[in-house]
Amino acid sequence: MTSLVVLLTLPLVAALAVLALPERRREPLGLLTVAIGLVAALTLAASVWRSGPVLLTLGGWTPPLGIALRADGLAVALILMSALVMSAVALAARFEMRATRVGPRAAFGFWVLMALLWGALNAVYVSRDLFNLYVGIELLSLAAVALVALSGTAKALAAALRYMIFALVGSVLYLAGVVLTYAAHGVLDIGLLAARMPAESDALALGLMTAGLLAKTALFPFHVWLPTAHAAAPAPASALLSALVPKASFLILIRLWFEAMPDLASSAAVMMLAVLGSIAVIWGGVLALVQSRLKLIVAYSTVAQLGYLFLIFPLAGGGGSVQPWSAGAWTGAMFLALSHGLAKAAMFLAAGICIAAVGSDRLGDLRGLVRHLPMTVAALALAAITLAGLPPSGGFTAKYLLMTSALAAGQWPLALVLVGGGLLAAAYLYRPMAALFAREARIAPRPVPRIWQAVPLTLAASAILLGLFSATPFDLLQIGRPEPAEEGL
Amino acid sequence: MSLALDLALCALILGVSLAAVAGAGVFRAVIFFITYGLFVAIGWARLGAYDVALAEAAIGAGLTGVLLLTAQGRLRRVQADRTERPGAPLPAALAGGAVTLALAWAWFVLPVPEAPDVAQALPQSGAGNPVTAVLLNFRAWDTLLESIVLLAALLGVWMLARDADWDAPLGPRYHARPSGVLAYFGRVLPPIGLIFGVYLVWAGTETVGGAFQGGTVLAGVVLVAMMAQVLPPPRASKRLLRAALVLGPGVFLLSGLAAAALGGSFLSLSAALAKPAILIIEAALTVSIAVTLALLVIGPAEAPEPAP
Amino acid sequence: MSLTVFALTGAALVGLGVYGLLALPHLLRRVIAFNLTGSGLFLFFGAAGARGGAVDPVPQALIITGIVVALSASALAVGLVVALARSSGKVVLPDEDPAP
Amino acid sequence: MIADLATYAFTALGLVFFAAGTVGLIRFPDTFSRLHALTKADNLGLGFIALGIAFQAGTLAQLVTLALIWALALLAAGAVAQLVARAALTTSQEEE
Amino acid sequence: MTLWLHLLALGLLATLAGALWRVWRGPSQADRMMAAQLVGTGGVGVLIVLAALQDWALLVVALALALLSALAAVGFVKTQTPDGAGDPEEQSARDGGRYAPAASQKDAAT
Repeated sequence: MTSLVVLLTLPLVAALAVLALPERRREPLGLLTVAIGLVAALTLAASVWRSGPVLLTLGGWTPPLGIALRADGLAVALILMSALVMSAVALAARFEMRATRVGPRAAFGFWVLMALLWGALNAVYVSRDLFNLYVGIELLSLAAVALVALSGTAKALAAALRYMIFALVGSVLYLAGVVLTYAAHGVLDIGLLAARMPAESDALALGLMTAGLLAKTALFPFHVWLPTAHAAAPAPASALLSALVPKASFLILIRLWFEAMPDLASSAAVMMLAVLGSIAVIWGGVLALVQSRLKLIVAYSTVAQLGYLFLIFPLAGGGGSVQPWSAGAWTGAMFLALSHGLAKAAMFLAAGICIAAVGSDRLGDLRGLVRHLPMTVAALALAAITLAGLPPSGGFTAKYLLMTSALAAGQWPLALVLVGGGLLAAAYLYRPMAALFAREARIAPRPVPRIWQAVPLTLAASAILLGLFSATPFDLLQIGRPEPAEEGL
Repeated sequence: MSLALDLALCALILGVSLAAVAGAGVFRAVIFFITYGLFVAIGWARLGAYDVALAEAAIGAGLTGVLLLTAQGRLRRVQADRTERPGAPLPAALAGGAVTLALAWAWFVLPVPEAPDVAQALPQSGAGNPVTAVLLNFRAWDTLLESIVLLAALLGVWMLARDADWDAPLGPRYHARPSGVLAYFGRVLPPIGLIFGVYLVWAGTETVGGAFQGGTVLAGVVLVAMMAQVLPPPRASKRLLRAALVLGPGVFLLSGLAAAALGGSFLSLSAALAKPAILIIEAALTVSIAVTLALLVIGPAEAPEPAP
Repeated sequence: MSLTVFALTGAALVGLGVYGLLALPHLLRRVIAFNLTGSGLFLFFGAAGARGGAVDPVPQALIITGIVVALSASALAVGLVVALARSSGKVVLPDEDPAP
Repeated sequence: MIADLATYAFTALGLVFFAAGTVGLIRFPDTFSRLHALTKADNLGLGFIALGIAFQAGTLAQLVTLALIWALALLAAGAVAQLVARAALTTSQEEE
Repeated sequence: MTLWLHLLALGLLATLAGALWRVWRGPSQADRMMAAQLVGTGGVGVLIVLAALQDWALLVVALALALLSALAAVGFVKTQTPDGAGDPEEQSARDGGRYAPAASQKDAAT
């Protein structure tokens, strides 16, 4: 429980401290914060592993009056993944800022916004209160929009504004659902909602909340803001935005559909989500295929990868009915969220290294970089293996689980999407790889410190390790898993 | 009779909002939005939600209005391209209409649920005003995060400064004739506002008022003082300013952590200490909210414009 | 009856705001539309919270939190609009262009 | 009873002033005469309404608050009218 | 009395609707701003009436509104000056030319 409180408050305290303390304390403070956060995340994971979900009623007031938090296996897995990504980003940001000579404005802003983003993520992962989740994702969205605008170019500002508009529409729709839920039931707690008397307006409330969260998760057709926004941010910020931010709103969707109102998941509704996800997989992949800049390819790949996550809805809970394959699909999607987070952060950090080395991320300018930056290229290659779902990566485990459950469920179109998405990913990731491994180099790169290069490599390697040692995370994800998917194993 | 009043009020609210959305010209839209905030505040008064009426009067009719007005002035000054591309009216109208119809339908089928029993827990909360008890005690985590949201927005606004301007004072360089009406107004209003803001916080634990309302009123008079050149624009790097920004969330966080360290739950307030604790937290929050809101409206650091 | 009037007004405001948020090209007007949506939603919520005879304080507290959050978002959005106008001279978003 | 009568009389007077101000605002031909009509009317209108309502007030605090509201409105309206009039004088007003 | 207060509030709202017509028509920005100011004052009046009708606590809301009603107008006159930060009185006091007073020159020098 102590570690949970630490994880909730540490990033916020760090943000306040960076604001209040003089500049020279900033970097040591940032690194100390991520170190403590990593330790706290491991402690919390160990505690959940040993003795089940950790509960916390804030202020000692139980719902419906107060707000309850609950760290289950899924929340803890995301917390741990976020702490890893945050640590990597903090390390890489130090080098990045020196290499790109970031001014005092952006350097200051980055540390504060990163801490705020982290605080928001941890708050969302464990919250059980629909309105508290609203405040959490608002904090997340504002920090994320500010990170997109950090570079200050007209392009970045336009991208940030487009993101902002989608975020505003999303928060209004989500809030409308929350309002209807409270107006009908007088409770906001997810656990209490699961035990509610169903009301006629519940389907509308769930629909509004879902629509809002889809806009924030950038599911097709709400994806248009994502690629430009993620590509416009500085590379460490892009890593946070792509790897972590969409996972928060996706997690709320999971909480709503599987825990708060599982009885409302009609087969048509869950199929709709899966169809949108499938289109996102294909469309994001096709658009990634035609990009000529590394960061845009990686950003469009996020659109595609987020699409996979939505296959969970028909496979793991359609109509609230429990099927033998539910557990596999559920765990598979969560594995995908985790391994995508690690691999995508690695890719953006590696892209940042490439930009620092050759001053551009155009594929043509990256030619032959493998000889100068072997570690970075290795990181990109390992991350690509995960994203394409090739063995032995975490992405492979995820897709394997999803595939077997899709076939068991007789949903062969979804299985086709999984195969097609994998092929597309292999195709769009082949192009940067081909450029990086080219024989001739176009630009003589500047040297990049090896420690910096080791950061994305570590992240990408951990995405592979997630596949090699999948038993432990697999079991961790089962702790406190919502009922409908539980009995199928 | 009472219904006629509410009908007239709602007709005005709808008319004004329609004018703000559909009327040509941004300035007109902004002015209609300012009057909109006022009518909605009256609406909250009619609904018996006095704390919300106060918040809406201070924020909706006051701060948001001046935020939009100054922004509109800035846009005109940089002579931004005003060509208005047609949007996507039909799909947008369909979406808007669908949302309205859905909510209207929901209103008639919503059951009346049993609300959480605030009254029963109120004696242990340390506040006589149930809204304050919910904000500062029962749902303190929301309020803490909300004060951080304000800070995140301010950080985001600060990041919009140009790199060369980062060390410059925040916002435009407001000036006024030292003996003029504006300067006089800027000197007379702040003391009254200060007393009223402090009163709102003090009284807010028992009756209408609270940290957010008090902070907003204070932010309003700070803005008037800055525009009247009574208060100089601060630099973002100023230590005192930074301290004022983190004071509220900091005190809130530390008191929550102290409760956890002393064996309670995170953010818990023991019934004996709750009243003074809420007052201290609210006082600290008010300072931070006032400064944050005023600086949000003032905008990012700007080098002074060269004299024309 | 009065509550119904306020609730329906709120519902209409939400729809009007959603329309404005999607259809109006001028970015400052979109911010205004967002604020209309938010406050319409709160009006609906407030009316719903007043149905049980006594006014439920929880919606009031949530609404105050929501108003402050909406103001924060508006301030950042307005700042972005002004910054975009300063650096590109535009008050509308550049065309959607997903192609490379 | 007398207090009620005073309330009726003063508030009615206040309403008349508000109405007059609005009529002036609508009917007068140019910006400056509109400004002129308006500031007088709404200050007096609010003053009479506050005065009328004061006869219903029960405590001293309410009376003081009513007086303060009127004083603040007077101060704000006076300053604003002067400033807006000057602004209208010194800038070429574009139609918008 | 209750009936009269209701009528009074209704009457005030009706005059405010008239003022809104001027906000719509303009034609100058100053016209719209001043009409909005009248709406603000009228709104304070409505709240005072509602205070007597419903709950005297509403006087606090009316006070907040009266205190902040000038905020928007002050912001407006700022935007009407040449540099967007001035005071209309400065310009009528000087014969055009320089608007930047001593304070902002000092700032520019530092």
